[in-house]
Amino acid sequence: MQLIYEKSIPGRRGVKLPASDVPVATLLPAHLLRAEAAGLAEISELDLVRHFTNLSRRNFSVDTNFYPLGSCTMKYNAKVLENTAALFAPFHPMTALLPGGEEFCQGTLGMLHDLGLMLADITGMAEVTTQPLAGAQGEMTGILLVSAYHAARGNKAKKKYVVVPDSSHGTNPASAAIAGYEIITVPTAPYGDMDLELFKKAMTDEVAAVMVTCPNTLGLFNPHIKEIADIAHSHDALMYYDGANLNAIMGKVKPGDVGFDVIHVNLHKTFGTPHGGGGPGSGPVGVKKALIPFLPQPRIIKDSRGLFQLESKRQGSIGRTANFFGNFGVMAKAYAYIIMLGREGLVLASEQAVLNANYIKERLKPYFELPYDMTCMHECVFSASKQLVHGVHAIDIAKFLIDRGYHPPTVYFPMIVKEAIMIEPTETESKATMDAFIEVMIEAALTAENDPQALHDAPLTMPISRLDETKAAREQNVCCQW
Amino acid sequence: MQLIYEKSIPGRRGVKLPASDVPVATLLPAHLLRAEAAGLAEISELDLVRHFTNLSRRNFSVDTNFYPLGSCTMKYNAKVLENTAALFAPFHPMTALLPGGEEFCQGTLGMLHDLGLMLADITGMAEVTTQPLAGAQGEMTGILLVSAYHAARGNKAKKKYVVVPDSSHGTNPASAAIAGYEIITVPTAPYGDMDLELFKKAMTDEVAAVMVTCPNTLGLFNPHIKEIADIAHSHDALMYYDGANLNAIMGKVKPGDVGFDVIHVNLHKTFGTPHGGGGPGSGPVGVKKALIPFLPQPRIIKDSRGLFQLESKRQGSIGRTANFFGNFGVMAKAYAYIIMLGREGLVLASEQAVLNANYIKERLKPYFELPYDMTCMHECVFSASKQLVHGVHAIDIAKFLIDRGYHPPTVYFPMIVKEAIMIEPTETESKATMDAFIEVMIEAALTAENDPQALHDAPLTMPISRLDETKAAREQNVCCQW
Amino acid sequence: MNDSHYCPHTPEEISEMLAVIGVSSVEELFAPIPAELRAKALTIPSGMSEFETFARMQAIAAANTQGMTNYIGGGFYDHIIPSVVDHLSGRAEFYTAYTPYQPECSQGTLQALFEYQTAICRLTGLDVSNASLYDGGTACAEAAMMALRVTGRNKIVVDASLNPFSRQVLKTYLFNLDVEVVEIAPTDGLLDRAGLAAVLDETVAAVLVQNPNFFGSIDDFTDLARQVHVLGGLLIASVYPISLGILKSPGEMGVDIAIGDGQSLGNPLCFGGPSFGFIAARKSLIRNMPGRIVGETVDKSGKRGFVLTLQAREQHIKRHKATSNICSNQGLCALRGLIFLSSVGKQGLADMARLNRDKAEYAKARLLAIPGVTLLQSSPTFNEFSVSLPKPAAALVEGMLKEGITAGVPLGGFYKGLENALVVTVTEKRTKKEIDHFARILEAALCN
Amino acid sequence: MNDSHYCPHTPEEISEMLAVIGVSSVEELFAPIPAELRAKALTIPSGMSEFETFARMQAIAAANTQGMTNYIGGGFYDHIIPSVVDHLSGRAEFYTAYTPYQPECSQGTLQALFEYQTAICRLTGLDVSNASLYDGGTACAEAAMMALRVTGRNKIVVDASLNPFSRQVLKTYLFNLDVEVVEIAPTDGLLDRAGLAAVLDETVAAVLVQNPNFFGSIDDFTDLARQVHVLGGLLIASVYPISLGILKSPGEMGVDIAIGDGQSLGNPLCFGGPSFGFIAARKSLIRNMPGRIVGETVDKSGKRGFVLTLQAREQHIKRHKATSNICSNQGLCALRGLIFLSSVGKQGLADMARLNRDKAEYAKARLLAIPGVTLLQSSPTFNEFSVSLPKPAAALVEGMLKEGITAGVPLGGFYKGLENALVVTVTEKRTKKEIDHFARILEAALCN
Ligand SMILES: Cc1ncc(COP(=O)(O)O)c(C=O)c1O
Ligand SMILES: Cc1ncc(COP(=O)(O)O)c(C=O)c1O
Repeated sequence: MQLIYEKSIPGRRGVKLPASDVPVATLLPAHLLRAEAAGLAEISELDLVRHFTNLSRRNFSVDTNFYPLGSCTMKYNAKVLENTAALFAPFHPMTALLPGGEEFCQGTLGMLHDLGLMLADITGMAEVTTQPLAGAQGEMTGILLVSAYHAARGNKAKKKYVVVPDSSHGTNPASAAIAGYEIITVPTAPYGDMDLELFKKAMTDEVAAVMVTCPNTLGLFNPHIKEIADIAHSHDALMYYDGANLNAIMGKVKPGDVGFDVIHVNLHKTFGTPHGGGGPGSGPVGVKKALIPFLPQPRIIKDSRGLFQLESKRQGSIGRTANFFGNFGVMAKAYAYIIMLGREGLVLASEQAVLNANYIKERLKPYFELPYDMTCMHECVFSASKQLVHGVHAIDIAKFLIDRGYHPPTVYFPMIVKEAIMIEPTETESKATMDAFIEVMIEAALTAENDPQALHDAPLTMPISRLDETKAAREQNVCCQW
Repeated sequence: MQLIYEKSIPGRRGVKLPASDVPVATLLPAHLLRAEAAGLAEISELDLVRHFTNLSRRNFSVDTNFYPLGSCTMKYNAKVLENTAALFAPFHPMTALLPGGEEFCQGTLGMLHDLGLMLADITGMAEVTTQPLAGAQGEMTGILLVSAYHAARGNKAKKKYVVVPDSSHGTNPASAAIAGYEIITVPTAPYGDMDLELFKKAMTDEVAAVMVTCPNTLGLFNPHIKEIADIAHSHDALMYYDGANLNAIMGKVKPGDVGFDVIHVNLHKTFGTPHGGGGPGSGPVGVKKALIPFLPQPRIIKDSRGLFQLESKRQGSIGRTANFFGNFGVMAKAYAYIIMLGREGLVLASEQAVLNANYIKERLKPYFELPYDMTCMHECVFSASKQLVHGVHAIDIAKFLIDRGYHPPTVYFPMIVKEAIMIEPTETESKATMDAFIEVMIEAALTAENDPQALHDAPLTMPISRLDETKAAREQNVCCQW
Repeated sequence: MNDSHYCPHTPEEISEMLAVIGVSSVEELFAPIPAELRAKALTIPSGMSEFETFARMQAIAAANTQGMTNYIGGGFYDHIIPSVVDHLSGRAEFYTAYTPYQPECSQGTLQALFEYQTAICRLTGLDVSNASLYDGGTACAEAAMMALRVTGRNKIVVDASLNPFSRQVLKTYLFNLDVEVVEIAPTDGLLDRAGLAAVLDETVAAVLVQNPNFFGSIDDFTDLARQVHVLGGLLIASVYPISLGILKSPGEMGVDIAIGDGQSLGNPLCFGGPSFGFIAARKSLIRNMPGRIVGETVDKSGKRGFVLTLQAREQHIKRHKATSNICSNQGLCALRGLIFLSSVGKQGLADMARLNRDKAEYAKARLLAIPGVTLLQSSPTFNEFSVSLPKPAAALVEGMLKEGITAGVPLGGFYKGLENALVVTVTEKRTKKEIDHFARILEAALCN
Repeated sequence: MNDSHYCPHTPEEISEMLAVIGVSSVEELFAPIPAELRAKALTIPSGMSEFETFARMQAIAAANTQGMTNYIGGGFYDHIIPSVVDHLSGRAEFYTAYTPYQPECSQGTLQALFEYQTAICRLTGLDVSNASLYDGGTACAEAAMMALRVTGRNKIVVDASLNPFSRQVLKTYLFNLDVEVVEIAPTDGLLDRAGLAAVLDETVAAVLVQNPNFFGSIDDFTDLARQVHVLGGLLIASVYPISLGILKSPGEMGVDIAIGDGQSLGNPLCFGGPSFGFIAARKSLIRNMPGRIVGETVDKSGKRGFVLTLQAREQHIKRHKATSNICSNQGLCALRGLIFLSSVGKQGLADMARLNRDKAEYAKARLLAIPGVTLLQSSPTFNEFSVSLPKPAAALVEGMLKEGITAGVPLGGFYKGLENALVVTVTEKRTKKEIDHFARILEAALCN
């Protein structure tokens, strides 16, 4: 398909602007002006609409295809939620920051405050900040809170390390690094979790925090998690919970009860807000009591009269992670999601997410290697090693699925599983959908034996076949030059 | 694709209803109850969303494809217009009909009143009723007004006929028939319009009305139109203007000035409201002064205080053509369209619609027979007779276009042109789009000579190939039986 | 600067095109229009930007009183609309397409309409449905004209407890065809069976009834169907689709043609439209059905597909001999109806119907507790019921409008002798709190 | 009855699935969670229908004061949003997709992001752009960290006339990396070049400036770029995209990294988000860019296609050595930005920028006509300008809130000594009528 710039015609106009009702201002001095107008598209509204409508049709998406992308929780995003954000479109965030401005923003401030309370309930934390803009930023915020906590207790210099399992998501070590820590990586044991003995060895008083996902990226719940927390605490290290997999355990276990001190949740995963082709997300962070003083500001508090106020000038706060109050529109959808499902609905969601993952796991086990063969939580991780014998890689199976109208599972993650195929169906998929997917997966396994080339050639039904990624990285054409 | 009923699972639920806050009423007597619940779909919301989203992707549409469907004026429907109807969603029409209710509906009543005034200006009529629900109903309404007019003057018995040219749209004679008239059809002359001499012969004092489209369905403006009107009037017959082709002449000529007494306009053609895959439309009817007393009720009038009132109890009115005020939501979009384009914008729209049609006509003339070779208005009509020599029909060219991503022009209409191909680009298409279309049309013409079979086999790129229409008509499976 | 809306051409392109056509100006293209016929300038104002346009439309909407609590129906009902309805009917491929004349590139619309026809058949208990008519009133007219064709007779008998607006539309459609329309005045808010029997004979093409009727009364027309059929006529019933979640279906009663307005199925009130009319009938009547009909068939390779079928009935083929003049119908509204019915679903529609009746029965009890308020009908009701008040209903309703309540539709305007009567509608949207408030306000209004 | 939201299984299906798994209850699947860790019940309330949910959300929105007339900016601006933006970004295939890891079935998102990167490059006059960052503040932090990596230095100099919130975010990101952040206090509402010269040396990784700055002053940093480059540092400029319709671009000034907040490009105010941050840089810096980057390539048959490229920079490959921790970004908001820019278009953005300045200059003149109101800066301004008032700005602004006007952002909270100063924003949305009213109210407020 042509680029929108290739469809442009010099002088063509898109949307019409309102006519001016004020005098034309005297020109700015030439040295402050750009030499020529920026080379934006020049296209009619119809051509623009056709361009983007047809572009959209070149995507797979939850609304058009089963999308069992492991670790991403691609659940159905209820349409009613999509309608909620628009209700808040007109509200300028700066209004709340003006002297006496809170009074004019009680609805929005109250919603953020109450969302924090509900997330604190679900995660077992004392207070939640809704400012972080995505999971990774939540992680960084959380680790900065940890460092502020240690600093306040005079241990800044002493605390040098953050411990992560080798199965952790890349953002965990990356976030800890930005927060100024060195990383200690602990291998995974045959039982599918951070090796307890190696973990004990790794732990010293120089460890500031232990970051884990539970269930982890293998979809497994760590039975030793409490012990791990105790060990960490015995070294004055704090426990960080990566909440990206919270969809497995809502109402079943509260990370706070298990001994976690800091947690982020991905509203765009567990709480039904769409992923937008790469965002926006939202990554609220919850903490235990001892960390409250360090939370980002402004903090939203409910005063004695029940009015919501901003507390901005607190000592000890790590500062700000976003210019305003975080991705409010995303949080409005998540807030609506939580009150709509309610306490029973959230538990049911986790139960059926786990049921679906185990169902797929059991049905595919005969055809694909299951490196960690045990009850999983919301997702299961296979390996294409059986297929590799025939020269077929996980990526080939992924492309075959595309031809059949399925978005592939996550492949090659977690890195500890060779040729990993990570399947997360989520609770919103029907049995019929999963059964059809399972049949196609089985067909892929058989094709790997009988006709590997067919898998190497896939996909054939898309507007393009497999792309030359090396050429892209080499030539670095990241901006249209013509 | 499976039918939604084939995806249903007994007991599955879709949307959740609010819980009841009142006692359960005592059961109705059994003989008033249905034996079993109606066999509607039982499907989850995600499966429902996927079903209809994927169904939508099996359509060509203006937003995805060039759609030069002659006589249908498939212009771009501005997105801002789509947002206007929702503003009026909560207003119950019955409110205005309650005693003193008008006072609570001044916005909506005023909009209908003002839309009538603007349409009266554009068409040169004295008053407009916005009640008719589509063009065809507008025609019927118009002819009923004609009959009421004749009846009021004691000529009910005498006036038996409605005269239409053989190029007229099928709804014209069909509407006149419902209105109780017999039809006299006048052939088209070589110069592309109703044969003047034959028309004169056909005219008697028993003719109640002459229904014409101008420009007609050949896209030609009848130079004798004034003379025709004079002749009709000399026989005390009224002139009916089928406004479906109004997009050619806005601000250029007002039917009222030409001698037309009654007119309908298709808001869903000329005034930028979408066609919805077959509706809803809106067909307001304008009349000259003498016909005002017969207009449908309630009539919306502006009283001395500038308040909008409903006049319901008028003698002589033909009654009602819709339960309430017509397709209000469609009219809101058309109203917005008119005020947005304004006087200059409407004229420009007609000018460029005519420019585009003539451009395509000139460029395709060398390749397709142009039965009436003269300056056209908003559309041009070719014949596939040159291609017929090679056994290629208009329908084959249509299917070839589908494979190239173009919705075909109207084919086999008007009936007076053998193998008709009726092209109406509209003003919203860019030259680039038309040029690409023209190239494909030329390719079709060449393929007709070189490889007719290729055209017979088309389309090959759609989810289905050509369908067996006889089987459909024979078996009459119009409802899913399983 | 070309500041036109949606007319994309640049001056350069326009000259190129003019050159190809061989004229020197766009104006030349209008030469075929005789000079003396050319229009004086339009008097409507100059245009504006889309932002100003939308602001203007918002101002118009704001000029209506907002937030009325509705206890009125009369053919249009204030029901919930699942969010999916707007999202899915808002897919551009649906709403910017035309009637599916080219089936290969219109399977989306065609399959949806086939599914719609199926939903209507299953809801009404009849065999065949078309792809929509304009609205409930015109559906009455089309059904009547259908009966006239089928029977070759020219008398229509109408129960006057059929919606008065629909009766007006019916008469407007028929007034020029020499057809006799006989109205039967209701008794006790129900069809007067004796009165009907008196006029029923073998000259009657069809009897038109409504269930629940304009008073809200529920009836069973099984007996009537038998009588009419004996005399070779057809029974036509107008029905309220939500009520069919629980009420006996036209098919079960032996009705020949069922019709109604589809607004309550996912279409907003929107000051009266667009909604859609539905029509379903016994299989034997299919060739006399008006409008579009989608049929199932197969493609060259035997794959299932859908097409517009039996087009020989229609105006674009049969012209003045067509079964109807309808061309554009209400396709998108019918699609909304299908999405609504599929979202609510089989059990859900029954639940929703029960919820409507429960709310209405609660309101009925609250109103009847008010001194001087009595029930107009003795028959059971669905979500509408009629009460007679100790004083004229018109003034009362007018007064309550100022309280932000549309208290009901006064019957006096439609039936003489019923000046004190009011038909009250209560949908699932009304909360107990609202209903209690309504009763209090009404009682207060009656006391002074 | 299974009244769960969006959990589709029927009891029958659940038992079938349990049988396949070989457990007798769903509860068994949670056995891996030690009993003693199991949660007590959640305390959040029970659920409700979507209709009740939406009503609740409407009530929350209604609890904010409606219809404020905005003269505030500070990073978020009240601009028009063409209708196409919502309609097209509202296509389900865009908003319900994930990051385009599988290019063959994600070309829609990938091509759109490539077009977005192109628009950002052309707007800023730089060579490369990524596919979005979180917001304007985090973009400052990412740009600073990028400069630290590129130069291997550890000092950042920041003009204090850069948005105070962005400066806070910058400090929060950097406070644990041993990096020195030096702030230069502005003079006359502009960067203090002398003050800057005093600290500028070859230990400085980057200088961060903003144009127009927080006071609304327009500057030309061409000279600064030269100075910084001589010392081997980088110049980072935060810019307001709408202003780039007319203002000299970062590229023309010699800026190395341009950043900013994209909210003004088609994203609603929405109480602060979601918007997006953009970052563009000279080609040589591409391997140090944070976040996703889309690149052009070809498929097996030589057909053009787009992929996520240079992923070796990213956390999912490089883990703690990544150029940034960002994973989910603000893709859909960036898409809105692209649609906005493509709809307004090349000439349109220039017109829009001029319109903003014209309105602001008109407002400036009206305000300066008020006795005691003077201009804070001598430099030209775009659509924001700073005035000093005869009395404290805070109390005045608070008072005007009650008039439904956000009169501007008091500078006292951010810069000591400026307690009487106010920065006023005027976008193209403000009408002459509104501005005149604003001036009258302000004058009145100052008089009492
Ligand atoms: C396990 C895990 N942790 C963290 C993240 C990062 O979250 P985000 O993409 O919202 O930054 C993800 C998202 O992919 C994840 O799957
Ligand atoms: C020339 C002409 N007249 C009348 C009509 C009927 O209008 P509608 O479809 O709105 O009933 C049409 C629509 O196709 C038409 O093209």
